[in-house]
Formats: sequence, structure tokens, C-alpha cells
Amino acid sequence: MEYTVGSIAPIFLSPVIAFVINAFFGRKLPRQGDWLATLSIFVSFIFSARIFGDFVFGQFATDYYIHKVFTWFDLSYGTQIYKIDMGIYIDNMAAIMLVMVSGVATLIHLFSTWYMDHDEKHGRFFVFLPLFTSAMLGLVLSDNLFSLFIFWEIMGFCSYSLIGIYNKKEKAGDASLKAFMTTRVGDVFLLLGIVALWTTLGSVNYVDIYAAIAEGKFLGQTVLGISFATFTALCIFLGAMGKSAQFPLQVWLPDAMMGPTPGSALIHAATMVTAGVWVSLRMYPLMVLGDITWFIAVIGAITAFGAATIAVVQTDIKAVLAYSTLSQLGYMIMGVGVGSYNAAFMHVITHAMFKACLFLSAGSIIHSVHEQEMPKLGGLRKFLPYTHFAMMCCTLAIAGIPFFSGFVSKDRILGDALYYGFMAGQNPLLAIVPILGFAGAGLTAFYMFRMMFMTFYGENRTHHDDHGHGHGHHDAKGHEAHGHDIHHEHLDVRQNVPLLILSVFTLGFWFCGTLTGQSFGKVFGAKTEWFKVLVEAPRVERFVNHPRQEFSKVDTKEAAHLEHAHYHHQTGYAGPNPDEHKLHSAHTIGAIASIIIAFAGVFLAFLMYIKGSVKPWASKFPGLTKVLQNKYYFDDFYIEVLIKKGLLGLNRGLAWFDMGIYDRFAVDGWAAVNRVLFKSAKWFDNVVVDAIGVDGTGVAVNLFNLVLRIVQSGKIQFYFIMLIMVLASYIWTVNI
Amino acid sequence: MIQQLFGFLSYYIPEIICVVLMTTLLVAESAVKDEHASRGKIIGYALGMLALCLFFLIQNMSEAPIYIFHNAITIDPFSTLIKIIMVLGTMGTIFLSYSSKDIYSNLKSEFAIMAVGVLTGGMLLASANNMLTLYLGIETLSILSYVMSSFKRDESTSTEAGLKYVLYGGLSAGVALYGISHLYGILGSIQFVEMVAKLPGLEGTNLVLVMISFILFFVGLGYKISVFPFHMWTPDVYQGAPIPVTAFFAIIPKMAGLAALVRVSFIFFTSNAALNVSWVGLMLVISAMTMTVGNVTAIGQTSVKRLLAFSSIGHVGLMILGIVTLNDEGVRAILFYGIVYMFMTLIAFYITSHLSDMYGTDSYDVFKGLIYKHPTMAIIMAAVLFSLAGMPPFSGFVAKFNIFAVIIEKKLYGIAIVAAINSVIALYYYVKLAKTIILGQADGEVKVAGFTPANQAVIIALFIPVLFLGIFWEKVMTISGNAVLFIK
Amino acid sequence: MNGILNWILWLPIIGAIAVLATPKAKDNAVRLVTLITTSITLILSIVLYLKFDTSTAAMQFVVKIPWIEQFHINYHLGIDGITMLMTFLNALLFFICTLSSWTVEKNVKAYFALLLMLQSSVFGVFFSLDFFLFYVYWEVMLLPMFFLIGIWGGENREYAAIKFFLYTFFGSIFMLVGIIALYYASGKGVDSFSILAHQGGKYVNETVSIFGHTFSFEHLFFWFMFLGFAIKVPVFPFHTWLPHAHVQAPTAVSVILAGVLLKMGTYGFLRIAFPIFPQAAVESSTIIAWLGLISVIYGAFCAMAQDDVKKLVAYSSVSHMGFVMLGLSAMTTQGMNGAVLQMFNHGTSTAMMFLLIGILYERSHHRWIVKPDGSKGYGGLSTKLPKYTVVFIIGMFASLGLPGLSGFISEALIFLGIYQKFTTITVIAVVGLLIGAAYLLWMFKRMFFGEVNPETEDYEDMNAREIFYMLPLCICVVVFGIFPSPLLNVMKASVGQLVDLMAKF
Amino acid sequence: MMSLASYLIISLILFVVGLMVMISRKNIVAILLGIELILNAAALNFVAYSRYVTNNLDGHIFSLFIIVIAAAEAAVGLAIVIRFFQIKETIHVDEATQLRN
Repeated sequence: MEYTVGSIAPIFLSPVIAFVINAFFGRKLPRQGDWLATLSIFVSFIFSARIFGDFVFGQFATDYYIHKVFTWFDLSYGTQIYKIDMGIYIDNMAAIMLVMVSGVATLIHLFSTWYMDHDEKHGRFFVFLPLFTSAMLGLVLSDNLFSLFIFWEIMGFCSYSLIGIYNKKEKAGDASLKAFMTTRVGDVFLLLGIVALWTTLGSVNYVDIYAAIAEGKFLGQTVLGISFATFTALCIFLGAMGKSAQFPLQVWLPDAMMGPTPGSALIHAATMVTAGVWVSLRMYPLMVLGDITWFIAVIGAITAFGAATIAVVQTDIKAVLAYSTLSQLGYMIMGVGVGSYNAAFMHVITHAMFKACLFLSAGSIIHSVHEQEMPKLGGLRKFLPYTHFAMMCCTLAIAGIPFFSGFVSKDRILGDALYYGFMAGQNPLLAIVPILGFAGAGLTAFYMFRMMFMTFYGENRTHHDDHGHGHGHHDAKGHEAHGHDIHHEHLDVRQNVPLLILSVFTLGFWFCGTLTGQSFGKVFGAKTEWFKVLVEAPRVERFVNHPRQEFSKVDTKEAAHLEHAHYHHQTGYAGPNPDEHKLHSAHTIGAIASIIIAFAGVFLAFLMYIKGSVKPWASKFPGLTKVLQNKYYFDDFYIEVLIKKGLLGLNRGLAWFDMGIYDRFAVDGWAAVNRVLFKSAKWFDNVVVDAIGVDGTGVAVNLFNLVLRIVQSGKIQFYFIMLIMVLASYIWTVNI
Repeated sequence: MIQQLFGFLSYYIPEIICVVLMTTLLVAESAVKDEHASRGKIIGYALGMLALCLFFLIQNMSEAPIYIFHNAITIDPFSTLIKIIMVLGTMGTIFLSYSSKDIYSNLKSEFAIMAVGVLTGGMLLASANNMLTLYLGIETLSILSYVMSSFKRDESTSTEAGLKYVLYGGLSAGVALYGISHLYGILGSIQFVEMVAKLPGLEGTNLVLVMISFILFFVGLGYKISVFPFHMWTPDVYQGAPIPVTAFFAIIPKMAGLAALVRVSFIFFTSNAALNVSWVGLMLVISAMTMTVGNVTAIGQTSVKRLLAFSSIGHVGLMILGIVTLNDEGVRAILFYGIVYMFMTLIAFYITSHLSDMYGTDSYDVFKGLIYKHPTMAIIMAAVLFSLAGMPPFSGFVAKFNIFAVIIEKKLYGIAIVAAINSVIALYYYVKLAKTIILGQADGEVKVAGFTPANQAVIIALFIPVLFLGIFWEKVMTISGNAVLFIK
Repeated sequence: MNGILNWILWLPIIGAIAVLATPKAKDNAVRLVTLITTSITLILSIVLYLKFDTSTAAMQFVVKIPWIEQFHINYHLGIDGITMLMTFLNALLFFICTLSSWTVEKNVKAYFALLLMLQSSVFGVFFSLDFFLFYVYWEVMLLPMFFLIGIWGGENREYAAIKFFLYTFFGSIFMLVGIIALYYASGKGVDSFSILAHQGGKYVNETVSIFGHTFSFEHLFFWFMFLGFAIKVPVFPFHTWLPHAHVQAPTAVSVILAGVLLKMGTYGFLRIAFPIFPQAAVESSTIIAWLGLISVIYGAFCAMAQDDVKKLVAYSSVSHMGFVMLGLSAMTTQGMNGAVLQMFNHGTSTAMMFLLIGILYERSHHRWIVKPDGSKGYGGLSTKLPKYTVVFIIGMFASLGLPGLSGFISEALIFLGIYQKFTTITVIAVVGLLIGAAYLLWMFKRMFFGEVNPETEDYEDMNAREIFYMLPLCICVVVFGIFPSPLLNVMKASVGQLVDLMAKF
Repeated sequence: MMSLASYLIISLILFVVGLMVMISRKNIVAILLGIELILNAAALNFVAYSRYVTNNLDGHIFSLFIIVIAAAEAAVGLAIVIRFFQIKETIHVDEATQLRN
């Protein structure tokens, strides 16, 4: 396997080039250069597909990785050696991620060319989309946390711009600001963690960090009282929380739907939000070493369940999808926490596929119906058959119905969670993790099918002519062209072929050799279990004193010493070596349980929204509904209390102090002091000499007679007195 | 004997010229009838004579020190340089008096007469080598100054200024004289050289008495250079006197007094350690107080004339620091400062005089927006103010720098900090004036009239050294470095 | 080749004289002369960069002419890596400011003459290797600033001008005392006024006594110098002149002030305070770090509360210079390099911000985000002024340290520098980053998003001239964000030498 | 036979009285007289010292000069006082408080 700059760089660079060209000449190009963007992403898809092929259809080598380094800049002088390296690190995980990202991105670009047609922001949209994709690809490629952080932030910037792309809308501004700042909270901690690692190790290369963990370099070090590993792991995970919108930093993601739907599909569903999961997977050994996996698991569980509950009451189709995204991200993070490394990553991939598809379908609905309030939709399946088909597949997948990808990945997470919560002998309180997990699974099935039913089934409500209320939730499509008739959907390369392609990948067997996703009931044989085989938690001891490969034309062949595939069943690092038997049974139980729960959820939705035999519970629990509709009042709390009252109050106070008090008195005060001195001199003349002197004449008579006569007698003579007195004092002080 | 005396006289030409000039001016004053034609001639004559005097002085610069008239007078480069400064100052002020309307209108050359007289006294003081000549110098200086300060016969303020000056001067002179008398008694002579010879042997009561008498004696010089607390007459007299006179007072008596002070300090307070200590202490205290009082009081002034008066007090305070160290660098710094100070003060008063002639007052308001009324004047005035404040690249900075250098060499950081803070205070009021001149909005775009090209030429001519000495000050430093006085 | 520094230094003065010589009514001629002068200076400084030898930390292009023999004062010029960057920055910014001041109408001649004098004096500060010369230029620089702020400034200009003047003078007079003390401490030798000759901790063991108390020579005069430079930077608590000066100053002057003049303070630390008093510097680095931290946080907080855009940016530069101080206090390779890089980057990014605000001010004649009466000052600008918005976004994200733009690398290096020395401070300082993003983005949101404010209806977008002078800065910000090596290679030798020196104490 | 001490004491008394006169009397002429007293104290000192201590003529000469100077000073002083009287029609010293801060 020969890898040169030429074969890897294009993955990252071709979108960048597209970005540059579109940024400068976009307006002059035909169709404002959207084809260029799409093409560039496709190019990087080709290149990453090649790598993917090498890694997957090459030999099953879990431990194979490419690591190339070049010096970005160099501060060395004399004895001080300080280089800052950049490089690429591709292992199986990266290869899979690359092909997923570029593939999904290609389809989304393709779809966008249709969706954004005749949109005023068409051009700008296709400036930021390729930049964003390239950043994501760069993040996946990058071999160290520092460059990861760089791409991480660039993605933040892109999402900021895409969310706020409809700049006429005040809400768009709010949403973009919120998104950037909320993620920024995590980012600064991530930066802090990176800095801490860097200063201690002298590098933030994954391989160096793994090696350091293996050599136990971190042991015994502490920062601000807590163990170094915990500190850095926590910082990095906080970063992940920001990016992956985990509780309590989840507030930004729902608002991020202000952007155009394909943008949301790419950023807030498929790729960017998974960056957080990505970094926590990359740093998994550190998390384990820092012993914060329980924290991760809990956070994930809370997010998974909480988001699901909110999704239940949403009426905006995009909002439902947004919260389902949150909830699914929760599952991924939970998976990382409970140590089901492989499944968590698999869920990243599967989720990316079906969630992208879901968003695109939503986009296609909105674009053709100009309506995104579910109560105003319904019965669309005869108008939008392809969309309906794709969306149904994805819904089945996300709901965790067997034979679909969601089932495969999510249920393995749940199984591990079950094991982690009840059998791994952890703190009993951690039982909350699987409980919330399963509950969330049920809710997921419920609200997803609720969405399907309300949108595609029942009678069509789109021709009710009051489009008035709820316009706030629309994106730009909502505004123009109300009351169009829904044109019947045809098979269109740009509209629904992407959906269909994506929906193909919602089938489970692409990802694992078994129908159930469990270890039993293999039908396709071990060869197709590529995913389980390829992806495993990095075994850090392999990286001790690894060679440093300069980025050179010729590739050094690590291929020479490859260990061959060996099926790792145990899931990475979940505490002490897990008991095979218990784990196995846990998975079985989990699978069965979640199947039951999923079907229960679907059935409930069916009863409520198709048969209507059960009234929706919203009416039953108004209070709860209100709480949920207000997203547990998190946004209000953050904005009203923390920011407006707390932070701004503090700032106003400080600013007032700075100019009003400090500057006025402490600084300008000096001038005042001088003036006072001068005044006092004057006062001495006028008051002491004249007033006291003159007025005092009658008062004191005998003893001070002389003195007073002296003082009262006019100015010049007072000068004399001063002269004599000072002279006397001089003479007095003569000491020889 | 006689030809020896004449030999001496050959060194004494400048003073003689001054005396001759004074008398001839008196004659001319009484002889010439028609003022307006004659005035220019008379002034021109006076200036020409002074220029001649300057020429002879420059001749004397190179000479080694000479003691003439039985050691009554020293002619050494130090005194000569001081005299040069004084003569230049006198010339400047005389020209100013010529153009100024502040002095009563039908003046022909009284000012010149008096000024030259004071100058003579100053020269005497600068090169006095025994107590008698010193005393005579002070009195010559004073008595004529009294007259000058009350030049505006018809104005009560001027007369009052003169009165105060007389009384205060009389008292200080008397006190000083009383001190001198005791010095004479204890040290047995009025010749500096013989007096110094006695000093090392002194101890006990005599030493204390000597110190006390020196302090008394110091009053006489102190009030001439108007240091705290003997400065009190200064603002009143400066305010009361006509502007040319004020300018004159701000330069000549101060220079002369400083010269005498330097000479006395060097002669008497290098030999005896005890005396040295207490004298240096006295000087430190006095300079600190003088600076602070001068600058702080200057802040609140609204009359520019008073402002300059107080600021001159501040400057003297700074100059005295040059004496503290009792070394050649100190003297060099003082001399350099004196030269620069003379030019700066002349310009400042020149412009102030002209403006107050035009507007009838010298408050800040007449300076408001001067830049729009008369750019050249405004820019030069601002530059001079910054120079007075000690900003580079103007010579005021170099002067300040030298003083700082001297005191810091002696590691007197405390007084250095005091001086530093004082220069900030000084900057404050100078910049306030500069602000009024340049940033202030002129009320009405009336151009300043009647500022003849001649006047502009004079101002610019005076300004050139202010700027030039700030950048290429090596030569002048060398001159004043060579001019440090030789004891014995 | 050695003469080139002379040329760069004196060309603006020649230009100023030419400006004053041009006849009265010909404003455009004046502008043209200034433009030509500044562009020649810029070209010369680029030539300087190309000829610069990055391998050595020694002074280059040295010019040394005796000036005052008695005091061994020389006219001694030379540049090393740090001043190379500053020189380039200075030349660039003045070139840009000339273009941006094209619209100045109030007595043009004086304005441009003063501007050129200012440039020359700033060059002088960076070039001079002789203490006396340094001090002279340091002070001379105040005069044009005083008049530029005082005459062409806003409504409260005189107060601001005097405040700026007195503040700086107060600091520098103590610096003068320090300089003279050094002169005598080094024995009035041949090069006792040469800055370089004093470096290397020669005065570790000396003591001085003031009013009877004994101090360590190093510490006392380190703090004297500190006062002089810290006021210039400005470090909390000496920062309050900055908001006044910035708000009142005309656009070009604020650009220079923020872009170059603030850097003179930190440059003073790098060239004088640290190398000459290394022990005192090392021992008091904790205090400096804390002061820097306070400036970062305090500046950011104050900035967030501002309703005046320019004041906001002014406070933001207090915050950013705080980062520089943090980097300096670290005294490690990455920290120091980061600090110097931050000096340059802050120069470009803040210059962009001030220029943009100036451009907006020319259209709106006010700078209120929220007017005192509570109504919106702007709003929907991004719809109205697309080009302007793009440039604004670049400048804004550069100054809030977005990776890929210049601000990030320097800030990251600074963090890397200080972490190992002051962990706690680092942890607190990241809050500064957070708030730094917050106030800028909030300001952006309030000004650029939403419906178009009727007041802003008649604004026209940036014209060719404005785009032309914003372009170089945009290029700097982007290119040096991706390839910082051109800057780092130039300065690393000089910085490294300093770090080695500090490491000895 | 009088001793040096007695001369010195007398001159001291003269000096102090002169001071007292200067600072306490309101009449300007009287103040001028005070100055004369002080000068005379000094002159007396000179003569006494030259007679008892130094045995040279310096003191005598000095005192002669003092007398001359005193006369000149008095002349100028009185001239100014007359001017003052012509303007203010009084020679009360408190009238001279026009000039002040």
C-alpha cells in the first residue's frame, strides 16, 4: 500500500480549493459554482474510498495505521528545541469515517443543488459547505489534538455562518451566536486540556499520548489538586460535550435549525456533532485512565433520555429531528462511557447515514410543501412516494427495528450499558444509565413514528389556508410561495436519488454479519463482520517508541509487520476484564428488551395518530407538556439569568467602576490633589492671614498680643514673619 | 602700581563699558528732545555697546582666572559665561522694552539705563571675590531693581510692587549683612581666600555660629534668586512690574545670584566636612521646597505672567540641585541650564508681552486658538512651553537631563524622584497653556496684528538655539564645561 | 546597505517637510506626497525584510555615529528580529492610514505632516540602540500624538489628549531616572548609554538607598522601567488613558495607537526591562503575569459592557495586550515567541477593527451599538454592506482568535508558554478567550443581523479605496494565520537569545 | 572699658528691634527706619570686630560702604513711598495688598 502526499492530501484540499474559488469567483460561475463544490467533495470521496478499500478489503489488520508528520513551524534556537508538527493519522476508524463523511457530504451537496435553487443565499451556502466538509475531513485526518482543535474551530465558524445565513432574521443571529458561544464554552476547555497535555508531553500526537499512557507517564502527576489524567480527560470531554451538544450544553443544537435544511443535515446531524464523539473515541484510553467514563456514561444517558422526552411534544418536523439527533448523540456518548467502543463508533456511522437521509427527506418535504408544521401536513405519501420510502426506512432504522442499522448499533450500546449498569459491579447508582437508555429507545420509536404518521398518513391538511401561525419556525422556504399546489414528486437525480442511496444503507447487514447485530445467528459469516473486527479501542502499548515518519514522497512500509486479524470480543476498556458470559447474556437480554420496547413505542404511536383510539397525552399532562415544550427552561435559565443578569450585570458594574470610580478619582484625582494644594496655599493667604488674623484681633488680648499684631499686619509684613520663622527653623536645625 | 592697576582694567573692560553706556545714556536721555525719532537711535546705541561688551567678554572666556583689585574681583570663565548670559538677556529685554507698550508711552531709554545698571551690579556679583564686592553687587542689583519694578509710575500696582520689593529687599539685605558681619568677626577677614583658610580649624561654638551666619547670609542671595521661603515677593513684583521688567527680573538677577551662590558654596563648603553636610542638606531642602511650591502654585494661575513667574521659581529650584553636588558637572549643568533658560524665558515673555499689549490682558484667553491667529507665534510659543516642560527634542530637556544626571551621579535618588514628580506637575500646566494655544478655538478669526517682521525675526532667532541646543548640545556643554570656576 | 535604516527613519521627516512646503490650497498634493512617502517607506521595509539575516540574533544594519562625546551618547541604530517585525508593521500601518485619512478635510497639511513625524518617531523608538536616543524618540512621539488627538479628535478630545500625554510622561520620567542611573552604574564607560551593553544582568548585586531605605538596584529600576512601559502597554491598573484616547482619536490615529504605539511598551520589556534586569524580571514575573491576567479578564468584561463600538475595541486591546504580558511573563521559548507574534497579530487585527469602525463612522457619524436612548444604532448592516461585512468578519474572527486566522497561533503559543509556569493563571485566562469571543460576536449580532435599520438605508458599501487598503491587512491576517513561519523565522533567534538569558536567572 | 560682648549685644538688640519695627509698625517710613536699624546693627558689628578681633581695616571700610548704600537705598525707598503716597494718599502698609494670588 503506497501512500504519498498526492494520494491523501486531495481528500482535504479539493474542497478547500472549491471554497476558495467559490468565495472569490462564486458569483461569476454558472449556478454560482455549486457544481464545483459538489464535484470537489466527490473527488475527496473517491480518494477516501480508495483508502477505505485498502483498509477494509485489504487484509483485516486491526493494528494497521498510517502516520505521517511534517513540521508546521519551528521555534528552535540554539539549545531550545520547539517544533510544532502537523500530520495525518489514518487507522481503520479514520478510513471508515472519511468515506462516510465524504460520501454523505457528496449526497447532501447534490441534494442542496436542488434545494437551494433560486435561493438568495445559494452562492454563500456553497461557499461555506465545502469549507465545512474539508474541515471535517481534516479533523478526521489529523494526527494530533492541536490540528484537531483547529479544524474543530473552523467547523464552529462554518456552522456559525450557515446558521446565520439568513441574516435578515433576528432569530438567525441569535441562533448563530448561541451556537458559537455554547460550543466555545467547551472549546476553551478543550484548548486548556490540549495545552496541559502538550506542556507535559511535549506533543499532542495521538500516538505519543497513547505511548505516554502505556508508559504510565501521567501517573502521579496532579493539576490543581486533581490527577493530571482526570484533569485533561475532563477538559477534552467538556470540549466534546460542547460540540456534541451534550447536557447541559445542548441548548444550541435545536436553534441551529435556523439554517437551510441541507446545512442542518450535514452539520447538525451527520458530521460536525459527531466530532465530539470522535475526539472522545480518540482519547478513549485517556478517559479510562482519568476514570471519568462513568461521568461520560451518565451525561450521555441524561441527554439521550431528556432530548427524547422533548422530541415527543415538538410539532415542527425539523425540531423533532433535531431532538432525535441530540438523543442519538447521547447514545453515542453513552456508548463511549460504558465502554462499548466499537458500537459507539458504529452508531456514529449508521446514525450519520439515516439522520442525513431523514433531514434531506424533511428538506424535500418542506421544499415541495412549503410547510414544516406537522399538524399542517399529513397524507403526503401519495405526493412524495420516494421521500416517503426513504424516510420510512430511516425511521425504522432509528427506531431500532431489527434488520436495520440503528438496531445493530444502538442495541449493542444498550447491551453494554445493561452490562455496565447491572453486572460489571460498578456503583449501583449507575443503573440509571441503562434505564434511561432503554426508556429513551422507547420514546425514540414513539416520536419518530408519530412524526411519520402525522406527516405522511391521515388526510392531507396542507390546503387549510391559514399558514399564519408558527411562521417563526420556518426557514426561508416557509416565507415565499405559500399556497402552491404540491406538485407530484418525480424521480429526480438531485432531489430524491440521494435519499434513496442513503436509505439503502439503513439496512443492518452492511455493518455487521449478523441480522441481529448480536454474536448469535450469524448468516453471512465472519468475513462480513468487518466492522467489529476493524474498529477497536486503541491498544496503547503498541505505540511505545513508534517511529516518526516524515511526510515524504515515498511511503515507509509498516505493512511489513502486521498482526493479523483476531476477533476482539471484549469491549475495550470497560473497567476490569469483562466476564464473557455475563456480557453475552446482557447483550441477549438487551436485544430482546429493546425490540419489545421499540415495537411498543411504534404501536403506541399507531394507536394515537392512525387509529386515534388513544388521545395524545399532551392534553392529559398539560403541565408536563409545557415544561417539555420549554425544553426544561434551560434556554431561559442560561440567557435570562446567567447571561443577562449575571454576566452583563457584572460587566456593566466593572465598566462603571473603571470609568466612573477608578479613572475619575484614582487617576484624575492627582490633578485634583494639585489643585487642592494650590487652593490651600491661596486659602492660607486669604483665610489664615486675613480672616483669622484680622478677626482674631479682638479675641485674644494679652499673651498673644504681639503674635497677633504680627499676623494681622498686612501682607508684606506677613512675608517678613514667614522669612524670619523659616530662617529660625533653619537655624534651629543646624546640628554640628 | 599704577600700570598694574591699568593692567587690571584691561580685564575689566566689559563692566567699564556698561558704566560708560549707563552714563552716556543718561546724558542722551536729557539731551535728546523728540522721542519717537530718537528712541530707536538710543536703543540701537545701547544694543551696540552691549554687543561690544559681549565681544570683550568672549575675549575673556579663554583666560585663566585672574584676581584683580586686591582679590576683590575674579575674572574666570565661569563668571564670564554668566556675564555673557546676562548681557544677552539684557539685550533681549531692552529690545523687548523698545517694542512693548506696557511701559509708559513716552519712555525713551530709562529702561535701558536701569537695565544696564542692574547688569553692572550683576557682573559685580558674578565675579565677586570678597564679601564687600558681593554685598555691593547685591545692593547695586537691588536698588536699581526697585526702581525698575515701579516703572509704571501712574499705576498703583507697579508702585506697590516696587514698595514691596524695597521693603523685602531691604530686610533680606540687612539680615544677610548681619550674617556677613559675624562671618567677618569669626573668620577675621572679608577676603574669601583668607576666610576659607580659617575654616578647617574651626570647631565648637564658632562652627555653629559660622553656620548660622552663613544661613543669615544666604537670605541675601536667596531672595535674589527667589528660592523658598524668600520667594514671596516674586509673584507680586512680577505681576506688578511691566512685562519687560518681569522678563528682565526672571533672568539677570537670578543668574547673578546663582553665580554668587555657586561661588560661595564652592569656596566655603568644600573644605570643612561638617559645614559641607549641613549646607548640602539645606540646599536639598530648599530646592525641593522651591520646586514644589513654584510648580504647585503655578497650576492655578490664570495670568500667564504670574504663571511664568512661578514656573521660573520652579526652574531655579531645579538649578539649585546643580549646587548640591559641589562638583564641576554640577556647575556645568547649571550653566547649560542658565543659557537655555535665558532663551526660553525671553521668548515666552516676548510673546506674552506682545499679546497682552494687543488685548490689554495676559490671561489664558488671549492665547486661545493662537494657532489660527498667528501660526508662527503659536508654534514657537508651544514649542517653548514644551521645552520649559523638558520635552525632547528641545533644549529644555537636555538641561533637565543634565541636572538629573548630576544628582543621580551622587545617588540622591530621593530628590531625583521629587524632581521627577515636579516635572510632571510642570508639564501639566505648560501643556494646559499649549492646549489653549493650539487646541483652543479662537473666538473670531482676528489675526494678530502688528507683530512686525523684525519681531518675528527676533523670536525665530531666539528660538533657533532652543531647538538647536536640544539636538547638538555638545559644543555648549563643552563651553560650559570649560567654564567651571577655579577656586584659588 | 547600512544606510537603509537612516533612510527609513528620515524619509518621513523629509516627507513632512515636503508636505509643509506644498502650497496651501493643494490638499490632494499633500495627500499624494504623504502617500508616496509612506509607500516608499513600506517598500524599503520590505527590502529590509528580504535582506534580513534570520540566522543570527545580533543587531543588523547597524549605524553608529558619535553624538555627544562627553556622555558617550551615540546615534546608534540597528534592528533585530523583533524590531524587524515592528518596523514592517509600522510601515504598513502608516501606509494604510494615509489612505484611510484621505477623507480628512480639517487643515490637511498639518495633519499629514504630524502623521509623518509620528511615523518617524515610532521608527526611531524601534531602531535606536542608544538609551538617550531611545528616550528622545519615546518622548518626541508624544507631541504629534498630542496634537493629532487634540485637534482632529472627537468632542472630548482635549481631555483625552492631555490625559494620554501626562500618563505617558509620568511613566517615562521615571524611565529617565532609570536610564541615567544605569549610565552611572556602568561607570560612564564608552558604551554606557548603549542599550545592548547593559544587557545580561550586570547589576545583580548593586543596591541603592532612598530616604535611608536600601533597595536592590535591579528591583528598584526594573520597577521604574516597568512603570514607563506598563503605562504604554497598557497594563491594568495603568490602562484608563486608553479608552479615552481611542474614543476621541481620529480613525488613523487610533489605528496607529493600537497597532504600533501599544507595542512600544511590550517592546520596551523585551529590549530593556527584561534583558537589563533579568533577575528582577524573573523574580517579579508572577506579579507581571497576574497583572496581565487581570488586564485580560478586566478588559474583556469592560468591553462587553460598552455600547460604543470603538470603546469596545479599545477595551478589547487592553485584553489582548494582557495576553502579550502573560506571554512575556512566561519567559519560555513558546511564550515569548507567542507574545511577539501576538504583538504583530494584534497590530494587524485591531488595526482592521479600528479602520472598519472608522469606515462605518464616516457613513453614520455615530458609533453607538445601542444609542443612549436605547434605540438600535445600526442593524441589518450585513444586508446593506455585504463587502464590508465580509471584511468585518475576517477582522473580528482574527481578533477573537479563530484558528486559521492570525490571532489563534499567538494565543495558543502564549497559553503553551504560561501553562507550565502559572497553571492557575492559565485556567483563569481561558475565560478571557471565552468572553473575548462573546463581546465581539454579540456586537456583531447587534449591528449586522436583523431587519435593515432605516437610518442605515443610505449607506453605500466600501468603495475601491477602502477595499484597497483593507486588502493587505486581510492578507496578513489570513496568510500568517496559516503560515506563521515567515514571522517566526525572523524573530525566533532574537527571542531565543532573550529566553536563554532569562533562563540563567 | 567696654568689651566686644557688649557691642555684640547692643548690635543684636538693634537687629531685633529693627526686625520688630519692620514687622509690627504700619507706617512705611517706620519700616524703612527698621531697615536702617538692621543695617546699623551690622555696621556696628563690623567696627567692633575690626577693633577687637581682626585688627584690620576691612570692617571700617565695610561699615562706610554700608552707610553709603543705606543712604542710596533709603533714597530710592523714600522715592517709591512718595509715589505710593501720591497714588493712595496714605502710607499705611496694609494698603499695599492689591497684589495677591
